[in-house]
Amino acid sequence: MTDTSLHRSLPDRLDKPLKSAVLSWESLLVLVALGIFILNSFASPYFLNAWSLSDLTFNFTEKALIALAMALLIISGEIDLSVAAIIALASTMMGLALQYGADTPVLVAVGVGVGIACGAFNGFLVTGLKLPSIVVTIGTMSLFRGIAFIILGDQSFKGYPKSFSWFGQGYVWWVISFELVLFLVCAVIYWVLLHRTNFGRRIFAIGNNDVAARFSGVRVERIKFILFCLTGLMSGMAAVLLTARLGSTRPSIAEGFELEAITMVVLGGVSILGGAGSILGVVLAALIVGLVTFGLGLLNVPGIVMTIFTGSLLIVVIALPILFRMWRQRA
Amino acid sequence: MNRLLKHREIFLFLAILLVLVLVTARFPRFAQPGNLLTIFNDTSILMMLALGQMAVILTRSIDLSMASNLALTGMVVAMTNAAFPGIPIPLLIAGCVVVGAALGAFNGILVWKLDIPPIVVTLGTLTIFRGLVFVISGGAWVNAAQMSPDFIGLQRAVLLGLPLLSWFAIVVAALFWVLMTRTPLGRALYAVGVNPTASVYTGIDVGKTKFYAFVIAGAVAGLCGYLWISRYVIASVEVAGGYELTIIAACVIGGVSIAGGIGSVAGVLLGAIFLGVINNALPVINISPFWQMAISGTAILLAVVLNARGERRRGRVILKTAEGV
Amino acid sequence: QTRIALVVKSLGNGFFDAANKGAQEAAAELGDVEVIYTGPTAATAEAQIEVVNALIAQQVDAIAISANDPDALVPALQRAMERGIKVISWDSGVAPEGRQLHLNPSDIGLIGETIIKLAADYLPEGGDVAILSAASTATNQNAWIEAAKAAIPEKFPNINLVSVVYGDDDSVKSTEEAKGLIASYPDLKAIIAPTTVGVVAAAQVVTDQGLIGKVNVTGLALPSEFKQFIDNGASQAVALWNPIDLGYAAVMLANDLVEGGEAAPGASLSMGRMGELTLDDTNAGAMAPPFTFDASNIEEFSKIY
Amino acid sequence: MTDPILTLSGISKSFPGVRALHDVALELYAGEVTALIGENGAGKSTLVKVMTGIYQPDAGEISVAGQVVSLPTAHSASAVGITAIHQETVLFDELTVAENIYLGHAPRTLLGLIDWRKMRAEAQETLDSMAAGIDAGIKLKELGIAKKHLVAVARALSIDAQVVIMDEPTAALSQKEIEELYVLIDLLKQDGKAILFISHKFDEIYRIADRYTVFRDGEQVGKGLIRETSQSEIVRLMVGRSVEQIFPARQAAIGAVVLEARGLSHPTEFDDVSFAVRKGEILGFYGLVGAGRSEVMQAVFGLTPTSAGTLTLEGAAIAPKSPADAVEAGIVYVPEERGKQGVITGEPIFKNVSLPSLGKTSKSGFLRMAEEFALARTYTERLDLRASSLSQNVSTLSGGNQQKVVIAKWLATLPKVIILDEPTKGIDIGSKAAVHEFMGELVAQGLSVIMVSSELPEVLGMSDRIVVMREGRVVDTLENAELKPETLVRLAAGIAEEHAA
Ligand SMILES: Nc1ncnc2c1ncn2[C@@H]1O[C@H](COP(=O)(O)OP(=O)(O)OP(=O)(O)O)[C@@H](O)[C@H]1O
Ligand SMILES: Nc1ncnc2c1ncn2[C@@H]1O[C@H](COP(=O)(O)OP(=O)(O)OP(=O)(O)O)[C@@H](O)[C@H]1O
Ligand SMILES: [Mg+2]
Ligand SMILES: [Mg+2]
Repeated sequence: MTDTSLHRSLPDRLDKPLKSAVLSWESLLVLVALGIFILNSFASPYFLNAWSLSDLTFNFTEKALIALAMALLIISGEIDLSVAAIIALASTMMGLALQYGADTPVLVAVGVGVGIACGAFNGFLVTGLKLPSIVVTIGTMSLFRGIAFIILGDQSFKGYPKSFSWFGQGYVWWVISFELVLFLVCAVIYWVLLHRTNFGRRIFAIGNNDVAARFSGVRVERIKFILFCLTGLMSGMAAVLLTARLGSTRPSIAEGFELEAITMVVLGGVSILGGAGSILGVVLAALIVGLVTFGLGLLNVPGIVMTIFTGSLLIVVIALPILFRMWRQRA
Repeated sequence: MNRLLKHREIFLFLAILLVLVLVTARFPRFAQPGNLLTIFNDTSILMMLALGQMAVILTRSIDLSMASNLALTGMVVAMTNAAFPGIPIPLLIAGCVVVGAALGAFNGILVWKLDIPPIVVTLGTLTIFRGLVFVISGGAWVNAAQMSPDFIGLQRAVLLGLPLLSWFAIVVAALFWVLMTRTPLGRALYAVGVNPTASVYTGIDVGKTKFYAFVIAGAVAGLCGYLWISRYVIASVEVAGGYELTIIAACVIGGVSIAGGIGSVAGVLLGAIFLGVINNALPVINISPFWQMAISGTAILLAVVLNARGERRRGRVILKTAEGV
Repeated sequence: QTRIALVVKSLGNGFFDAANKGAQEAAAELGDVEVIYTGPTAATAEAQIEVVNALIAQQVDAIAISANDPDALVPALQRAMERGIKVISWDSGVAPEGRQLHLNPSDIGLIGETIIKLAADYLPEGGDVAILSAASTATNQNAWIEAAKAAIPEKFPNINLVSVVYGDDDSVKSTEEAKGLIASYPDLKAIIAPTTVGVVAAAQVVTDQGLIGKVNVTGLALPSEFKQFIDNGASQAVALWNPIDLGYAAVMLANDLVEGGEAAPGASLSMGRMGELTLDDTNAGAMAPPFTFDASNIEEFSKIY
Repeated sequence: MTDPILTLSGISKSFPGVRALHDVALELYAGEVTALIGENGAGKSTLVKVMTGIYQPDAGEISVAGQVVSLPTAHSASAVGITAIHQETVLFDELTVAENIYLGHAPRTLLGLIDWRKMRAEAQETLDSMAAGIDAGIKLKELGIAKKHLVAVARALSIDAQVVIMDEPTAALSQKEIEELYVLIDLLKQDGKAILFISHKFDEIYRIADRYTVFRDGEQVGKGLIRETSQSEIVRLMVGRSVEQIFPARQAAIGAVVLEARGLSHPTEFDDVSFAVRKGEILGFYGLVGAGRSEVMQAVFGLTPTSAGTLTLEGAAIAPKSPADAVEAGIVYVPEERGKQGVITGEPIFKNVSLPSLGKTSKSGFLRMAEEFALARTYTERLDLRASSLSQNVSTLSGGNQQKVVIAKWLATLPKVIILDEPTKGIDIGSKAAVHEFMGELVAQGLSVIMVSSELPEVLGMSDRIVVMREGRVVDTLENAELKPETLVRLAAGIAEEHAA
């Protein structure tokens, strides 16, 4: 719109980075998170306690790990609804490996490996056969969990070694659990990957316009394939954590995780249409979801009522900026 | 062969026949007319829901909240019936349709007026509606003993050899067929999905058409709310949990394109019946029901692959000599 | 004040609501006790763990849980015990390392025998029967089914158990499984459903398919939910213990532990008006024998629970 | 003289950052064809959309037969008797031809339901009256672009309208179909309809129009009767100055062959295409729209797989399987559809420019923003990009400036061969000259340029040699010396020598 203003030498940017940071989605989320935190500490005397806060993190770390990779996938314009089913299959395979006497390192390798394999299968169907990811992953969601059911039927695997349980129950230092540390480390890695590397830049380009990205020499298929594998990898890691935390595997494990992970991603400001979003937003959203569910849990509000809050939060947080814009246009 | 693939309804029909034949080979009682009618009756609710979902998917949208809508409407009607057994059932059914349509309209308004992507809206209402079931019921179940005999009996009444539930499905399917092929609204649903820009040029209000699609899906979900509750005679928070994906699966298997604009009533009905036949066949032929999920997953994947084959544009042909190919 | 959490498999289940009545009764009787009635909405172990975590954070004095999975809850409950919370399981148990004691509603062998007897009593010539259970992982159902299988050869030689299927305590799944049984076994004489959800689904299927008199449904059922099927003849008789008593006893036991009672093999703990619970070598004990409902008494009990 | 059927007055319309129409007036008369003339971006199509209820004007009024009307939707426009054939074919691939024609105003049965049989019959009748040779029962996606356009025409005719608007209806039609359209327009005139005809082709304007209105930069700058006005006068009105299009004189030393294609074939789109481009040369590709030139270029760029043929770059055989391969080898492609294929509109200028060069600006895979800005600045300045900053979103740039972003993006990769597909399509006359000048600079630096263009003056003015394509095949390759435009047209259209003479 400023075509008319002539600049022989173009400046890098006009607005101050600081100003745009203050007005960003992430700062809105920070406010929401702080608000809920304060509300929680008033609502329940048990909230402000190191162990409580530590327990709180178990409510979201596994889903949030998936949400990190899912964010990249959604930014690239695809989606993976099969993540929870991947957890089920990976966990089942770990259980199977356990029956054959696998020790902890092998168990972890199996879980993560199955995750990557499932992700690669999704990735192949989507990029190789050029199928829409939403239907493909609805299909593989039944397939993966279905295989878990075939293997396990009405049985369950249990008896995981103590050293394995540490992944889901252990503490690195004081109240800082391994799950939390792993999540924070992954969050940093994903932040760098998305916001500071060529790979991340290309993900945004693909999500904005995959045709133009391809025309610009971006290997769209390869990148999308990698993203599906990454999502599988994170699901495999979540499977390790969850299995270690539960100490047992049933085929119905992690049911409904996919929608919760996607909720975190969308709440974190990632555009479901692709092309926009940030890791910081996703991390904050995960924290918000964790705070809300734990806070309400302390008040013994049933889980189902909490979902009203998260569902409304999702719609309201998305709708507010739109309403605000409409209102400003009218004024 | 190409012709055949194009007419995917026929293809699907043959696939269903094949399953029937295979199962009957091992278990002759399966293909008896009585059992087939039972399968049809068992699939009725899925058929109706899938038709409602088709209306939405045609417009390049998706409704993830249908199962929650069903649960909420079902709980409302069950509690109403428990509290006021005197209210005539047809009135209750009409009420269900209205409540369901209103919930659908809520989705529709957000999509139409605020332009929020349908998947986000319905992901939100998916949890909100189900949470509301808990809130209005306080978590308590409404069980058979609390429902009036008419409430439970209506769909089981037999007319011309078929339970009323099957008739509901037949009537709804007929209405959808008329809607989709013979009314401007139905055609607008297709047009919006095929080419939204061109729709605007044709005088179709894209947002409003999507709104109507959500209202239709909601109304169907509402109707099915009553049918589901009276069929399984229990209303609880968990009713039809996770069923939204089965509904979408029936559409996909039935040849509805997730990219909008493509799909037919017959295809969706067959898609639902396909799932119904599989579900019924497994326990009968003594395959562990644990196989069921993997089989329907595979069926969905096969269906998408075949669909994509059929839909893939026959590239426009420049070379004159290649035109015959 | 003592705070005891009564954690159930899922909220909204009539059986557990009844148990809560008993729990409140116990709280009133004990005086300075608050009962927190809670649980997930979906009967999954993950959701139950979140509930347990929230209870740990609230530093309740005791948790009495009916578990969705005997193993998955162990780590969370162990953590609760580490923080000084007394943990007992009731109804559906937790593996011994995850709780201090387990309260069986009734004696496992007795229940297993009773559910077969309920079917056999109405099958003088014997015949095919099938079991429709809850989730395949449900500890209590599995134990009863084992006991039932063990009892058949000696005590009911002409009863032929053809299949065990699982309805997951989900009414739709249970309905489908019941239909599958009827379709697969044309000579089926009885469906035994040792779960309150499954038994209603099976009875409804029998009613819908006009098989009343041909297929007898029996098992464990809440009188209030099941009365109509005794009335219409789909079922001759069902059994159950009193969930009110069960909730009451669970709270009493938890309170006993809080007040210093020791859970050890052979120990006896107080269940208030229900008497004493004697623990076996896995620290488990049974409350009372199951009670049979038939046309003669269902009317009366359906008004209570 | 009769009163106009339709009068527009004081119409203004702005888009964010663009004033598309400013206080324009227009009258249309029954039984007459009014030509609307103006450069690309003058606001012609915008006016059409205002008249058909697709856009709402910011100011001004529209009256039909003396009555002021408001047109909130496309429906209301057809209700008052205004119908249009839009510039883009806005039709429905998955629906049948008949339904494409009648969607929104289908004949109904007594019950109010759509009467398919009647609709099909009437559609067929309309199509036959146009001698379109199209079966109304087939799906639209089975038709080629020209036939689709005829369906659009049929749709406009199916609405019983007083005013028929045609926005560049002949752009995608072959000569034969154009002649049939002229006949049709004559019939409409005799029926007493008012026609608004938008075209860039002066020969056809002089052939069928009675009046003209000229737009420049969204304003009406002149009108009158065609028979009283000379062509050069209209051009002067249009551009605001007299124009002899001047193409930059170049003296690039043409060197050895850089890229050679031999026998490139594709199952359905092109067959046995061979050409070679040399260092410092501009190789023009001419043909009618749909001749398959874009397809060939996209095959060279690795987007479309070929079934046969070889590519040789500087003596080495290459077989790019994706654009990434082509870019690596040194071949880049400026696509025809700028908005869809060229720029990523949601992202800022610098990200667009650096995208293919990330390997160079980054350090072991990590972004270095300063390098990116430097790279973007270097190349956008060379192209004289008009923008406020490098972080400005590309979507807010004008078409010409977007094109510059695309070219800058490719120059930054230091390519050997640059393929420009319709480089000046939809670009105003000033930017056009800049692009032409720049192409001269490119070859002067030793690049090889392939330029696909449907504009005769451009092809003749810029190319060293010209490849003419028709229906997916190369018809001829000509040295551009003393070439007559007629020769190219004849080759492209497949008209035999004798007829043309
Ligand atoms: N939807 C829109 N949003 C923003 N700007 C627009 C939009 N439509 C048109 N414009 C701008 O309005 C101006 C007029 O465009 P219009 O399409 O009316 O030109 P035209 O005269 O039809 O050109 P052509 O001969 O190329 O078809 C152009 O600058 C164009 O970029
Ligand atoms: N059947 C069709 N349906 C839709 N669009 C079409 C069809 N045929 C051609 N087009 C469009 O018309 C334009 C020109 O067609 P195409 O690119 O095949 O011809 P070309 O000779 O390669 O290109 P150019 O226009 O550069 O001469 C393109 O934008 C193309 O997408
Ligand atoms: Mg135009
Ligand atoms: Mg082209």
